[in-house]
Amino acid sequence: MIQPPNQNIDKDWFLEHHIMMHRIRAFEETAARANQDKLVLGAIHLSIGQEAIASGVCKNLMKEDFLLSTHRGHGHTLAKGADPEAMMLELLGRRGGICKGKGGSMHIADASVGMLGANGVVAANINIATGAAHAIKLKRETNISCCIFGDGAINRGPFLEGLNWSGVFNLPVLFVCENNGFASTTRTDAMTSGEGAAARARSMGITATEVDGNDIISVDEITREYIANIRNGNGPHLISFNTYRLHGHTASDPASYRPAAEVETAWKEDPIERCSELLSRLGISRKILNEHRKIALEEMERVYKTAKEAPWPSDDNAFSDVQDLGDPREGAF
Amino acid sequence: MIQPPNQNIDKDWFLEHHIMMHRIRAFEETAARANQDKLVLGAIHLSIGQEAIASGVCKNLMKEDFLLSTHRGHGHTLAKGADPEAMMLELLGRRGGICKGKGGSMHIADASVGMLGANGVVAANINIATGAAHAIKLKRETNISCCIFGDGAINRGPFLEGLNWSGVFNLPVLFVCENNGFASTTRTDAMTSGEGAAARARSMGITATEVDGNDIISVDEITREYIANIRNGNGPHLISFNTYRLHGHTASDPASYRPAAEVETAWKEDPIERCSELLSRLGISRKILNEHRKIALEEMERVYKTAKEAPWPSDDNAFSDVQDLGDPREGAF
Amino acid sequence: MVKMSYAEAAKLALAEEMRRDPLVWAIGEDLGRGGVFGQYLGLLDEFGPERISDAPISESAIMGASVGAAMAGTRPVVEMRFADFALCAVDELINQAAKARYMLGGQVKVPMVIREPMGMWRSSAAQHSQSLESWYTHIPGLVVAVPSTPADNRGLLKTAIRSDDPVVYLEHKNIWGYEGDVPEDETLIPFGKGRLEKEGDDITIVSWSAQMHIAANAATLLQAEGISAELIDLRTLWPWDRQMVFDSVEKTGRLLITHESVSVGGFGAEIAATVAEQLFSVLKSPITRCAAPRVPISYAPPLEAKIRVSSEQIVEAATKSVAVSTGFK
Amino acid sequence: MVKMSYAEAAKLALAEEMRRDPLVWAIGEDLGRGGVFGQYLGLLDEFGPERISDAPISESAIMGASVGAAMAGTRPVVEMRFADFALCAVDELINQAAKARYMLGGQVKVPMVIREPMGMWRSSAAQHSQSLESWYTHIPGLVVAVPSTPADNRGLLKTAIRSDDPVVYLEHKNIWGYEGDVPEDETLIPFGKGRLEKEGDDITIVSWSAQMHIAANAATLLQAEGISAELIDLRTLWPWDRQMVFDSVEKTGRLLITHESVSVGGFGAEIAATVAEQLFSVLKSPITRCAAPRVPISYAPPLEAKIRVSSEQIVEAATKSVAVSTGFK
Ligand SMILES: Cc1ncc(C[n+]2csc(CCOP(=O)(O)OP(=O)(O)O)c2C)c(N)n1
Ligand SMILES: Cc1ncc(C[n+]2csc(CCOP(=O)(O)OP(=O)(O)O)c2C)c(N)n1
Ligand SMILES: [Mg+2]
Ligand SMILES: [Mg+2]
Repeated sequence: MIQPPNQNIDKDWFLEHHIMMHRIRAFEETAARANQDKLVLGAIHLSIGQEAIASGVCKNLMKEDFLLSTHRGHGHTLAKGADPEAMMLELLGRRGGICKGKGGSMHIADASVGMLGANGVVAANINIATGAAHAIKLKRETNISCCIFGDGAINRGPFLEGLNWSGVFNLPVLFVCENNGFASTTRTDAMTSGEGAAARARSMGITATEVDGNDIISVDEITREYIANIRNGNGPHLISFNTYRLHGHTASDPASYRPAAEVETAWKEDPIERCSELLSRLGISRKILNEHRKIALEEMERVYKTAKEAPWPSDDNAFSDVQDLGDPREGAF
Repeated sequence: MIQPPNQNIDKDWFLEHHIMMHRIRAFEETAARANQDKLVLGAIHLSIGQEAIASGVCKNLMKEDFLLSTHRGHGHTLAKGADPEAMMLELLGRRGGICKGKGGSMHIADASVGMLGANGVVAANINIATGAAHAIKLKRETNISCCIFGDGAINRGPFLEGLNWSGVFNLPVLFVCENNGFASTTRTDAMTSGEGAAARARSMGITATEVDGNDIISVDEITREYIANIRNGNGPHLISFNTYRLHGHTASDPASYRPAAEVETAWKEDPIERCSELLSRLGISRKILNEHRKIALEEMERVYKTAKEAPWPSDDNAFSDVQDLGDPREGAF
Repeated sequence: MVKMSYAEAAKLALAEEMRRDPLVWAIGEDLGRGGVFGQYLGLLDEFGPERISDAPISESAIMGASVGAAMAGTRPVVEMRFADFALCAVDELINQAAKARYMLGGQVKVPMVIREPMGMWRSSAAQHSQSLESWYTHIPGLVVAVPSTPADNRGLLKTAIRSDDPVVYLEHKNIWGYEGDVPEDETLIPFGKGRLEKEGDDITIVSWSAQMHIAANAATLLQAEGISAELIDLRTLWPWDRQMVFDSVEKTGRLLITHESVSVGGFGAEIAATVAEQLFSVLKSPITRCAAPRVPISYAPPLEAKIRVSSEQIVEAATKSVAVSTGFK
Repeated sequence: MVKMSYAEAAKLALAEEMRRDPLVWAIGEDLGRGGVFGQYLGLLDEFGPERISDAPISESAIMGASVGAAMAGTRPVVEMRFADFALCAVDELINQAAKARYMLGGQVKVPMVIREPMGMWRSSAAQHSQSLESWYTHIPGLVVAVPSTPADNRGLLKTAIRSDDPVVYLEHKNIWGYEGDVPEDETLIPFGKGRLEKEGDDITIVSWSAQMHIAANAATLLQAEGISAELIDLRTLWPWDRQMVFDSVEKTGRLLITHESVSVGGFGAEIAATVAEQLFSVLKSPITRCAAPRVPISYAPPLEAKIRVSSEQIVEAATKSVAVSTGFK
């Protein structure tokens, strides 16, 4: 449900959210098109419908904060400040790709803005993010670590091990569960016993809550509150955001295993439209709001064009960044 | 605390518990001696102080029920009905050992009574026991599966994965946590965030409770109740038994990392003495009760003597039971 | 003979075995929908959700519960989705499944099949492309199958399901759609028997899985150059058909092994070492390995291409091998 | 030179590196008590519980959190307690630590040392005795160290800690107490440089880790029989000192590789295959491997003995190798 308009809300802040959500949406739509054009090389997972989480969480992170994400990580990466062109180049495996064409969508990262990687292994980043927080504590630094993962990830062991660890060492880490109802083609609740991420976190002594993840205000508020707590040394926190994966598991998945009506209903809770509605009630003109989408689409169109026209990376790249031992071909065949 | 005498208690039943607990204690003491005599080959982990759990749980299992245990599994194995002589032969690596000298203490098993193995890997048996329960369900059989593990095991991923799994598939499995305060030389609570096994289980939708594990009546009662529930198709349950590891982590560990006073206090809650006390209040003479210990010690003394005098297994045994492919040496060097 | 794809052949094998033995069941993520590669499509309808069972994303439990279910008398077919994800369940496979029978002195058996789709496929990069067959050959207690054709996939999967020991069953993702003739009757293919894909006199080429097809192409190219290569598809790496390889090398005097996985520590080394030891005096030229460099698998096609072993590389290496005349003979 | 044990040498190395670099820290179960083998004894007092940190029994988190902590600028030394338990954290090591630098196009490095005490030791049976060094050599991105002496343990551990890449550091449980001379100064030992343990002319023996001592004993026995063996301790398996091995085999014309781990798919095969390929015409007799049979490790001493590779076996194989005259030369 749309929140009642609240005149205390910082409009500029939410306008920025609105812009970011549109940029993410446009990036994803463009990536989907690139996928249809058969220019994306591996599987890509779109976050359409989940933009409020990416924007709401990441806007409350500082550049120095670490972010670890999932296979569905484009939105998080963009919201953390990465350059969409370098990202699109990576998806297309072209020169200038943010991982030099070695990673693709599932390993997208931008360490220069603290984004330490998507991950192709479900739940693997939970421990990695926890460890990054451990490093922060050891170094007596003031940044925090944030890990975003899906509702399917809570059934893997690392969820328990990482959360327990973060509690034992009282680490500055924010766990964010995107509870989008699905793990691949299976409904997550069919494979999950109990109440889900927040209940499990609490059982491990970790402050946790469940929030509407399609409401940018709620996302922003709870994240800000939890992050402040974490920065104050109050240890790890978890937020489980309820949302819905509006598209298929991958960009090629028609997701015909769910009723059209369900998806239609879910679209009514589109987080971007809800944010537009909110802002228009706060007096922002629809024209300005529509402009955001237009600008975002233009930006991503340019990005796509650049990426399409970019050359392949030099194939020597295959042999660099392996380890500090010189050319891995030497003596290796 | 000793329970008030209750005339409704089935004395014979608890006399059997008393006998079994003494047999376990005597087996462990004898194994400790064998260890001092340097006749035990690998590390052994004694369950002295935890006998009420072994006896209380296993007496409520049928022979057809599966049991999976830990590195600290002698008591469970005995209580499930294994022959102590074959077990002692195994600890000493002699001919006639229950695993033909291939396993030793950490892999002790007696499949003929449903005991499918101790395990050298902490928490590994949680999934294995869950899977045995899964097989029972698939085969529409009426037995159940029971898994005993330590409080340290709840920090490993398989604890989460196995419990969630058992809930999702509504499996007939009883999880038993021996909360003995230590994981090796470290206090478990220092490395555990939150309330422990039962809370974690409940967060995964699994009925769970915490019980005094040194009180044979409580152990017996709760186990009986839970097992009845499980047999009735009410899915997995977990019991966390509070107890104390009276000896070191291994039989060679003096456990000097804990204050003598703490251990002394813990001895006051010796489950066997508490059981004797109960039975004597119920009118069983101390003479009979003391006899139980004497008989048990004699039994294990005989067992030890036989084991000491037994020959080594034939070294050909090294090459059998690998897989159904003939002699593994053929073509394997 | 019936024409069908590698995926269909596997599905047929599984369906046949499930019909034959009610204790056979399959478990893995998204199996109800037919599996990630459609290799289970339609089986849910026939066998129901208990025997074609979805699983949580819990690789340790998928593997570990299957160990227990195998010990307790059923025959689980475990779907790991990608071989890479099986790395989330290595304790369960190596410390438990492979060793339980031995550690317990033969009191239990662990009849399970662990299906791990492996290999490079559509730019799936470093965490979705690995081939780790050599790891499994190193572990006592495991059988390792690496079928390359529809017929082999049917026949070996059936044997694997009937095996009383854990079988690591590595299907290659890139050949799910590969079509071939499959016998009408339920021919079982025993472990440890290679398949002579092509006879030849000048050099023996040994391969397996998808790489076999690249090797077959190389053999054709070599033929055009007047080099007659004998091509052996091992089909299983443990046990492996030493006799077939020995017989062939005795004839050709030359050996080239090619696999998609990393060369260093790969199973090619085992074959090379064995042949070098057993048939030393028969060899006319050094044994050659054509396998991947020791770098992670990349995403962009030109980079990926550098890591793949091509038919051309094999042709070049084989030609070089045949040209060498040691003068020993 | 100072005399100290293999365990003390490692402790010294760690302490030195922790003093030098405040970002070096160690994490593992029971480290505060000095580690299972006493290899951390006393370090807690000097460095405190944050830098000599206990861990929950959470192998995935021990490994995975260390990957994150390494990416975030610290240098974790990860104690896995037994190499076998590292099998509970294989995704974290193989899919994450080893590949992150590559997958992210060089944006991060993962400087961590993974200590895995390995090998047969006091009847510890199948789940506490494995040696899986060959697995790690097969994985791009990993360095693999297998020290056999106190001096090497100090020098290599220091190099490992300073490495910007993940190093699988395999100490052998059976030689913690082994004493030897260690240089007074902080000598770093580079990766990829073998150590010539003994010079000889008749046959080259290559080994590493605890097996090196068994091989050294064999070399002494061979000397008594008039056979002069050259013994190379590789010290690291990736990278490995091909040049030292090649030079030696060029001189002796014969090669025997011995390791404690299983022969099939072991690193001995890689060495044999490489030498057979590169130095084919130099070899006077077939390359021999003396390694473990493909069976799990047993508990009872007579069974365990069947699985260990003894000095006598090495002597027998080396004698046989030297006796062979191929007539090529
Ligand atoms: C360990 C592991 N198992 C399985 C997979 C295959 N897989 C990729 S995404 C996915 C579903 C993940 O669901 P969830 O965590 O809810 O994230 P979502 O896709 O909904 O964002 C699965 C099963 C994987 N990548 N890693
Ligand atoms: C995966 C794994 N990690 C570490 C160990 C080493 N280890 C053996 S027993 C033990 C302590 C286990 O504690 P707990 O589960 O509480 O059982 P208890 O010994 O108290 O009965 C540890 C850490 C192991 N065997 N397996
Ligand atoms: Mg989801
Ligand atoms: Mg305990």
